[in-house]
Amino acid sequence: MIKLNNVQKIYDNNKQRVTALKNINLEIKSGEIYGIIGYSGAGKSTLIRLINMLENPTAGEIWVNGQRMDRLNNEKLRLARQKIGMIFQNFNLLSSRTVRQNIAFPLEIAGYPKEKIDKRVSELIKLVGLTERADAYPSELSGGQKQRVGIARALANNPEVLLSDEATSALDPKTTESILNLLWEINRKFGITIILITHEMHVIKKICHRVAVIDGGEIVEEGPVTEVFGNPKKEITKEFVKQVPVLSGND
Amino acid sequence: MIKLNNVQKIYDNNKQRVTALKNINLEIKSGEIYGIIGYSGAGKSTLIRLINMLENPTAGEIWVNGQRMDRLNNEKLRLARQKIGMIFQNFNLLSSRTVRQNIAFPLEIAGYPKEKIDKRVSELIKLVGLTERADAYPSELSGGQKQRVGIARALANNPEVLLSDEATSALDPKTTESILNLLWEINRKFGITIILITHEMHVIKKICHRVAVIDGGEIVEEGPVTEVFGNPKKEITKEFVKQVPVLSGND
Amino acid sequence: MLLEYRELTQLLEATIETLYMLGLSGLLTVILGIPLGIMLFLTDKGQLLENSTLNRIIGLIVNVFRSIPFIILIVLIMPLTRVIVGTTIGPTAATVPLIIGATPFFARLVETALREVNKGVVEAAISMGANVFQIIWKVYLPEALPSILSGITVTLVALIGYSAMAGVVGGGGLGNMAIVYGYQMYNTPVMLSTTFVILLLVIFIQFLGDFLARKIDKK
Amino acid sequence: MLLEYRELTQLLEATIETLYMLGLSGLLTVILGIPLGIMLFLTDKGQLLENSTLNRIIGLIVNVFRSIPFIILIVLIMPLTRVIVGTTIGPTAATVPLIIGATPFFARLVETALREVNKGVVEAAISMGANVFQIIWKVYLPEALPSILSGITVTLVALIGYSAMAGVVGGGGLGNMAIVYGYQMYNTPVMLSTTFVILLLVIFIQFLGDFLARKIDKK
Amino acid sequence: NSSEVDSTDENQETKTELIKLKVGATAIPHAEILEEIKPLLKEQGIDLEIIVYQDYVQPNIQLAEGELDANYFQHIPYFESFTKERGINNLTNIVKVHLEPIGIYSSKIDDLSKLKDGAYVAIPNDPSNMGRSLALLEKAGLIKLEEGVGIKGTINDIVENPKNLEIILLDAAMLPRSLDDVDISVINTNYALQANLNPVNDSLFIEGSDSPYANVLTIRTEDKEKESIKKLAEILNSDTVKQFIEQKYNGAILPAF
Ligand SMILES: Nc1ncnc2c1ncn2[C@@H]1O[C@H](COP(=O)(O)OP(=O)(O)OP(=O)(O)O)[C@@H](O)[C@H]1O
Ligand SMILES: Nc1ncnc2c1ncn2[C@@H]1O[C@H](COP(=O)(O)OP(=O)(O)OP(=O)(O)O)[C@@H](O)[C@H]1O
Ligand SMILES: [Mg+2]
Ligand SMILES: [Mg+2]
Repeated sequence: MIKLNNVQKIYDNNKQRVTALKNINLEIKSGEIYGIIGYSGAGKSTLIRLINMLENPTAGEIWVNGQRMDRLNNEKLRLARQKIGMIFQNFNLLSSRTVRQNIAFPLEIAGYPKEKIDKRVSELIKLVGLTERADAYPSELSGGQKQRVGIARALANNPEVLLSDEATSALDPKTTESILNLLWEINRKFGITIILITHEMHVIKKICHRVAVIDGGEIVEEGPVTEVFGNPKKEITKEFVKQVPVLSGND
Repeated sequence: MIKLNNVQKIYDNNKQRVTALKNINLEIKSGEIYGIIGYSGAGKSTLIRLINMLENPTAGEIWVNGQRMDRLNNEKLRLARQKIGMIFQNFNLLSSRTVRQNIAFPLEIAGYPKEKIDKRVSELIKLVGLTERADAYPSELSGGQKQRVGIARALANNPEVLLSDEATSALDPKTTESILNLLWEINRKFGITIILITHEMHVIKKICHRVAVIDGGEIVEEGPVTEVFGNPKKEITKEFVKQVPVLSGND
Repeated sequence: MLLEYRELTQLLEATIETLYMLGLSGLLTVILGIPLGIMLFLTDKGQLLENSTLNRIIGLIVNVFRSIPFIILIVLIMPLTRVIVGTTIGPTAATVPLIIGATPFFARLVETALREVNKGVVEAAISMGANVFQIIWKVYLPEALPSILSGITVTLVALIGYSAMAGVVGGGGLGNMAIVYGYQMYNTPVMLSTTFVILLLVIFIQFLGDFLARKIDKK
Repeated sequence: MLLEYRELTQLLEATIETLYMLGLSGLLTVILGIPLGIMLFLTDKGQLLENSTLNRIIGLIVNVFRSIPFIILIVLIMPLTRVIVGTTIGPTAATVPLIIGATPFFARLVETALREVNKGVVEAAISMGANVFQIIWKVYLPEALPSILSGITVTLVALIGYSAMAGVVGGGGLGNMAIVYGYQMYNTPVMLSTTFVILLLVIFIQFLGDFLARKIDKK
Repeated sequence: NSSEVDSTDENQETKTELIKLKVGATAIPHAEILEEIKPLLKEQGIDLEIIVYQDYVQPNIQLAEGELDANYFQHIPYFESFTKERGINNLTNIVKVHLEPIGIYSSKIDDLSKLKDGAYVAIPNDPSNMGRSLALLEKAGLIKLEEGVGIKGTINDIVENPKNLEIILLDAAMLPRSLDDVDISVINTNYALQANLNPVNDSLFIEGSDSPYANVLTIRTEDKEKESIKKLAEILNSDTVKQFIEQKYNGAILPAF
């Protein structure tokens, strides 16, 4: 489904060259929930932004659904992107639109009729528990509420792939739990592929099939969660696993 | 040190009235690390924004360090604020300043001489592990890097009170750990009072002395962490404590 | 400040002429300036339709029309004016150079407004597979609307100023009345009263612009 | 497009006059317009120095000076010009009405630019106990700088346009040369060559403005 | 009193079909004079529309191109050089109406002989008045222009300037307003009058009645025989107009017929 071959990403702005990713090789199967962990600045966000081509790779190939993303023309890329939902680390909500209108946004873009949009939006608002704040603008929302709008928006158009960049970081445990359940359910029911960056190991534990550990722009360890977490090889992976005392018992 | 008497906060923007906080009574002692937990939208951010008067209370009294904050004149309020550091949920870094310059900002405001600023800033940059990115602008940073700049900035001027709104939400476990150690150390060494909003129960467990649980704009449970977590009374508290399987063993 | 009856009716007439010129040229300036500003912005380096040749061409055209002194502009585009309006004198004819003079100016303000739109929000739209038209229509314009509105206000006020020169082609209006009957004829009451009416107009436009911009701003 | 030698030296002289008027009035417009724009913005509802009376007074003053047709403005402020410059004629004297005409305009652009500054960043500065001066100097201005720079560019170009009218008080300059020697005397080479020099000037200003704005923009 | 005239106009308009004449003019005195004869023309079945210009180029161009039926704003030398320069050959001027002598004024000196070396001299900046003013300065013996430049003279044509006069070009209407800033100004009579200067008493030097600068009514040559144009010309040279000019302008503007 998703395949990265020898992908490299260098940010170069005169002053400083930052090699955010070097030689990434990755394969994610359709219907998988794939976790990505790593230290702050390791290159996780960059990696998932490459998948829908929000960043251009400096080198390498990016395949999604049999299409070479970095070679598509604008029109085809656009259509490919309509099938990829994304939850941004910093929400990126339209400040001029209410909660309801923000969630409606991808549906408008995909050209759904008004009634269908209304119905789907109401459904999603309920799902993320924002019924009471449906007509508020982003500037009037709490951090977690914004994040939930971002989640609802990413799911609105029933994407085939969901890229989630710390989607639950601003959420309390209970809301996190319900969002995870939601993702898990969608994954089971519709076979949606999910790529998930998180700092919460229990999230990986709870819903991911496989996990990759990124360090300094490289994938240093990768595999099924049970394997990687159960028998971490690299120092960094051990470091992460250590933070999940729940692991030993709860799985 | 910090005392809130019958504080109420209503957001009223024609369309909708939101009662974010109702009848809050709270006392935090000097040198305490005070945790605040609650569901998304419960009123946590609003509460700490009242303490340094970024929001005006609709009713009630706010005391910090013996001063009635909501009655201070501009000048006195300004001076009082210089002793209160704040880490924002969404960072609020100056986009026109580099990491280094952002951290120097509160020191410039407090009027420190240049050399002293430079020294302190370098110290802080090292402390939060951003030495390599010291001259990058916020738009070139990863989420967690921005958050670390926010943390360093809040600590720069050696505040007496630190208000922290989900300061580690975008950080990986290891970095979180090191930041928590940092806060804990500062608290021990300098007796700084810390108010901490977090969704990670292990953070509360690890460094907080007392904790308050907010639900629907009210404090529903409050007390020493061991008490509240060890013997939660309200349903919501139980809900939260449930998410910390580490608790039973690790404390 | 005493006006004769004749001067009063003249003032009324001039007010109507100004409102007419302002309305027509303002409307068309906005209609033409927004797409022009969008093109200026979007073809720039690093933007959606990056195209340095096109950007330079549009930029040059815009700059050319901003460079020509207004009176000379009136003269130079007379053939065009005649084709469009059928005549080169009168208030309607005066709107053609007004529009051509104000559009590039307004386009620059639109460009500046669009530059301030949060890049993350545009990225979100891109990630959803929005086409360029949708991104303009559903992201850039609504998000920049408060600034664009301020730009419209500034442009309308500038148009009132330009329209004072419309007298050159018999466009009439308040500014022309102030200059010809007030300044050239040394009639201070006329000079002050016309200026006063212009002031009322400016205050009204500014008030409306501010009101709408504030109402629309949800940031 | 052939100019006589005499016309060439005149063109050079006019260019120098324009540069002089533009430099002087541009500088002072920026120096005066920024604080005025800041005051307009900060005294507005919900802002740091909220003060509706002051806001209305400043707004009124700004609007008054934007309302007066430029030639009338020249006449009305003659006493002031004489006090400041010592005479009411010549290029230096012409800068006084240029400044007074352009400052309110620029102040509105500054106001718009400041309105776009991220509120959260201002809040951060407030929470650190910054005083109003520091917030202006260290937050509003640097954060709005790219937009303010665009505003300066637009204002300078507008000033070139206005300065064409400086001929009224013997200010000379390119615009005046284009009008008097080109348009009125029907000397097409003069008209085109002066317009061309103005165009070069506009392109240069725009290029510099864009370059700096882009360089400075770190968002 | 004009309001009364207006109201009777309206009554007539409903009765007879009026012939419309569009005449371009500058504000003073041309438009005023035309305004004065409007009712007279109406009696003759002509509806006069006066278009007031700030500018000296457009009235001729608009007339040549048929946007106007006549114009009344210029003197003969200007007309001639303008039409020659632009190759306009379908215009004629048919009647002289009035003469506005241009004069030298000062608020600093009372005699031209007291003019200091390097003194400031302000003259109008529009080409027609500029040339005329320079000619006047030459006539007053202050400067010398290149042979034969006539009305087309600009400051570039000054060949001798014994007193090193500093010539400053100002908008014609600005000249009286800036008298205090210069030593002498060359001011058109209309502006002098409006600024409460008396051309007869206050001028240091003024054009004589031999001035060639009579203001004329200009039309397209093909309309020469048109009834309405003839009537307009006739009335412009009538006693009514003569009296009006003499009374209203007090000798500063002279009838030229
Ligand atoms: N400016 C505002 N106008 C209107 N309502 C607001 C505004 N700011 C916050 N609110 C509302 O007040 C309530 C409390 O918000 P607050 O930001 O304090 O929540 P929180 O506990 O910090 O939540 P989170 O964990 O999601 O950050 C929310 O329902 C929010 O929508
Ligand atoms: N536009 C940019 N210009 C320069 N460097 C950048 C840019 N964007 C990101 N970087 C750098 O690239 C590296 C990887 O960034 P990335 O955002 O992928 O990290 P991350 O793994 O998502 O971190 P976090 O967990 O903190 O969000 C970081 O060092 C960051 O500073
Ligand atoms: Mg990231
Ligand atoms: Mg919050």
